[in-house]
Amino acid sequence: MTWIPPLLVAIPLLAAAVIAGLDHITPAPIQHAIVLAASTATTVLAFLLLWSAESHEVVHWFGGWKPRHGLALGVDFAVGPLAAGMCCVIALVVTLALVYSLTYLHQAARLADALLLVALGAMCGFAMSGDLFNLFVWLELMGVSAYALTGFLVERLGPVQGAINFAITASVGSYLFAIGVALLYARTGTLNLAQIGQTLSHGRSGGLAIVAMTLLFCGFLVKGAVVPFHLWAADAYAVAPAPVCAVLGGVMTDIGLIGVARLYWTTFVAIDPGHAVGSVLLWLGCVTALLGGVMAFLQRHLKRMLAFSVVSHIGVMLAGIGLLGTSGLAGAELMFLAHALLTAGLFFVAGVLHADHGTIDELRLRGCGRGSWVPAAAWLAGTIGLVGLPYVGIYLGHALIDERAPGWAVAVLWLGSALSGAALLRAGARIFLGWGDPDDPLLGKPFDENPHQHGVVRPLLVAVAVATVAAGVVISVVPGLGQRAEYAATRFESRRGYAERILYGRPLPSPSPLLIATRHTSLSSLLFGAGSAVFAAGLAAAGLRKRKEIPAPVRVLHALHSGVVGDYVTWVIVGTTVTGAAWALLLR
Amino acid sequence: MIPLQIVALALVALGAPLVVLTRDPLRQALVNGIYGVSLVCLFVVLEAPDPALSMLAVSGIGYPLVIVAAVARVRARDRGREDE
Amino acid sequence: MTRRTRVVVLAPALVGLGALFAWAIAGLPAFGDYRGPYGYVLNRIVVPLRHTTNVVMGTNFDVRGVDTMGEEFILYAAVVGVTLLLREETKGRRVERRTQRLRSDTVRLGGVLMVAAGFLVGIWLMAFGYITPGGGFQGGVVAAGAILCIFLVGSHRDYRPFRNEHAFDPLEAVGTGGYVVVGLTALVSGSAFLTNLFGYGTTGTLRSSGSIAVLNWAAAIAVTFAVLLLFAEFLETYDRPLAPEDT
Amino acid sequence: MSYLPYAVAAWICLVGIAGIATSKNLIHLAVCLSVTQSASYVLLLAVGYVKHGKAPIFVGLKLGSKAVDPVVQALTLTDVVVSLAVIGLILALALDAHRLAGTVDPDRLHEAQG
Repeated sequence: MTWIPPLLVAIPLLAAAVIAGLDHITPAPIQHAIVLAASTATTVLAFLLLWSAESHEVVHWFGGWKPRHGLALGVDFAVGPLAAGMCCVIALVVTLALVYSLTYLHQAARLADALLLVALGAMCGFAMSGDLFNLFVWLELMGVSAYALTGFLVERLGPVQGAINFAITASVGSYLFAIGVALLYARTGTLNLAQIGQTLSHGRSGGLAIVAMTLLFCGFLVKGAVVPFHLWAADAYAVAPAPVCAVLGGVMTDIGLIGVARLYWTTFVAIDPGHAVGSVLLWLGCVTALLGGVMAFLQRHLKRMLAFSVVSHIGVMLAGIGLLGTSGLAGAELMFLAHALLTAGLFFVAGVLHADHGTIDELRLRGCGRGSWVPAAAWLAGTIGLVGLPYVGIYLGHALIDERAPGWAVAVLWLGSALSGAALLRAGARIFLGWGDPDDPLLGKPFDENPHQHGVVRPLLVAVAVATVAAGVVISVVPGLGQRAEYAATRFESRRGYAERILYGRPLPSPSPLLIATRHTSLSSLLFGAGSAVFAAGLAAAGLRKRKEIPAPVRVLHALHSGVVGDYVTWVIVGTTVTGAAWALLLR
Repeated sequence: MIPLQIVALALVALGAPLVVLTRDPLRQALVNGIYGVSLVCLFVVLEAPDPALSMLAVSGIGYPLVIVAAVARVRARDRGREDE
Repeated sequence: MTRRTRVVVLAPALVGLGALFAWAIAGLPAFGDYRGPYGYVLNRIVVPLRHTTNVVMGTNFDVRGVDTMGEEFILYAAVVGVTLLLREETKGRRVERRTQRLRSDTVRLGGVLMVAAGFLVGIWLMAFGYITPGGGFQGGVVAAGAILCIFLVGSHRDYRPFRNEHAFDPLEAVGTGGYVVVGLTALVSGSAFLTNLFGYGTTGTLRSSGSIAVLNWAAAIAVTFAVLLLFAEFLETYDRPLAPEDT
Repeated sequence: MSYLPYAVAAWICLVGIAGIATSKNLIHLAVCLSVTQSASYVLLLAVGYVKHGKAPIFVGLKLGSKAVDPVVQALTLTDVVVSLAVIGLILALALDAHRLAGTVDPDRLHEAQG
């Protein structure tokens, strides 16, 4: 099955080239058929890859340049169950988004489809790559397609500004990443992750490796929208068309985190005997979860609210990765599955609302959704899934993260989920039930809206939204998924096993048969999950009431998200310096 | 380290702030072109003819064309707005 | 933040980043003291294994060929993106157009000569890329620049036949997609993706290097038309009539 | 002295970032971005340089003689293409912003915030 990994990249990219190249020549139905066939084929192959990666790492050396005497020559894709699972979700979400965009996007829609396919190929490549510079190439490729997709609606300033902020901030991040690549290459003389890890594990590395790690991780964290690198995310996700948002918010943001985990467990674990790297990641994760939740609560624009909810869940996942243990990583993985589907589904519902009413402003939509029961149910289900009610949606992932996290972190992370869930519940109550005051200065000023969508096939949009949300809601109760996630995490964490497999082709010990049962969680997680749901409901109810005065801290928070790209770049540099200094102190 | 390399490095080190400090975009396009040439020189003395050629192509043809076209567009529209 | 606050926040952060850089640099091997092994190994094996004399191109199109595939698609995605983003700017470009004729035949002749010379240099760079310095990207940019010279020294009308994305889009797709197709061919024949399949030929001649040559040409086509389309999009925005004075 | 090239790369990077953060014009900013990126070219090529080494092109150069690292040169080539792609996109966005807001000053675009 070593032939599958390159196909996950080659099929979507080739299809993208064909689509854009034949834009003026072939009729639209044929174009649609090519697009959907390519993304469906990619999805099917991803699942096939997941199945075959179960017992051993699937390794593909491009050009047949296999390592000689443990020396990597070419570029490899090394796929374990975790990477394969990522590819499955990515391909699934992109396919759903492409189906959704069939009738949702009109002008220049083929170009958008081509860019979505390019993004799909790039994300799969990123998830599978075992080569440092190759990661940079896929990172840039998904960036370039994402910047253009964000600015898709060029008739409005909002999308253009969102795309500008995204493009510039993310580019600065990836140039820092490139410098990190050069530094690490100078130290180790190789670009293969397994071999870099081998080299770093011998001898002292000193400041060079720590600084290189800082630059590489911060490059990923910019893409991953972690505080304080997250500022571009809300601007970008608020303005892109709904299917594009589903891909960017659902899967592309999380890609940055998988980069962090991959780099840590293949290379930097070698310079981190005391696991000190993790505490900084845990802190960043907690701050991100909390700030994302608070900011989500302060929004009236649904997609902007969802963007901040993405930020808050990114924080939880980063904290899970930062625990540097099996259950934390498995939890992050399960959260990714549920969060990707639920977030994409909620963006789809927001797209339906926009198609119905021409606005996605919570206050303007007040009461507009009365009677549309199917979108209402999808919104409610998605929200509950994101709050983490026991055994619904993200709960299982969250609970696995709890197992190893210190008590204060558990509380903070649940609070973050509850806050963003409260925001979504409040919006749902206002829109679909017409509750609450029609105005609230706490939520800031109204936004310029994207133009009204015409000619959409509403049942199709609703069906895609419902299917996506439904798939996300059941993640926590799929029998055997929890055990498989833990097994995937164990495989992912074994630096030696990975290096032996990649560089010398040695097989891994075959896994013991995995249970097919629902993974049970601790009592405290159950309490936290239920508590978070109750708290979110209460907060949502409180949030429906209008406030007369805006508290000063809220004003500061609104002011920090200034929409000015110079500020964003400044915060990226501040964040890089501070995390670098923290790691310098901890690891030296 | 041979003297030529030091000279090329010095040119690059001086060129970068000059590009950044030139606030007028059209003039900056010109300064950036000169900076590009200094990078080309550096690449040549670092025994990297391939990157030097591609830098030459990009900074001699690529950047100037897109930058000048963008600046011209912006200025033309500014003039148009003033006239109205 | 006001600009002043931003500078106040940024300055210490930049100093800190500089300190981090300094710390990293202190751990680097001294300049000129490259230790390898990756580069040394490739310098040893690529020429005998692939019969290409330019190891950089051998690395780009063979050993790390998949990076270059990604790179072609970055350019491709940028062109698609620019077309997407400038669609409002270039709207109605075929409706009205300034037609200014060239004033002198000498300028025209000079222009044609320049175009021809540039184009030849571009082709030469592409053709010998895997033997001497050069290659698909550099040649492509130069060739595209030469074709655009027709616009710069000539009139829009002379340039117009070249500006037809209905012809350029497929050509660019042929180059970019062709790269993937070469890779897939190897995969279908049972080898790894992008395996060098064709005969390697005699070292130092145009018929050496196997699929490196093919990929080099695919990249050359892709880059030429990508750059041409990119420039054309920008020049079209300039070309579009704007204010009353223009129309 | 043997660390001069690395220091120059770091200097370019910092200067470019300062330019990006304080820029008043998106076109100017895009160029600053390309300056920042040029730091990575300089660093890559400096890191792969071998004293008294020749370019890794074996025409008239005996196989096995001292040559500089070809890998960093291949990486630099890819990097240069990336920079052209990104600058093209940002300039296109700048033109859109100018059409819609009448300015290319990033500080004066006030649509997305809060």
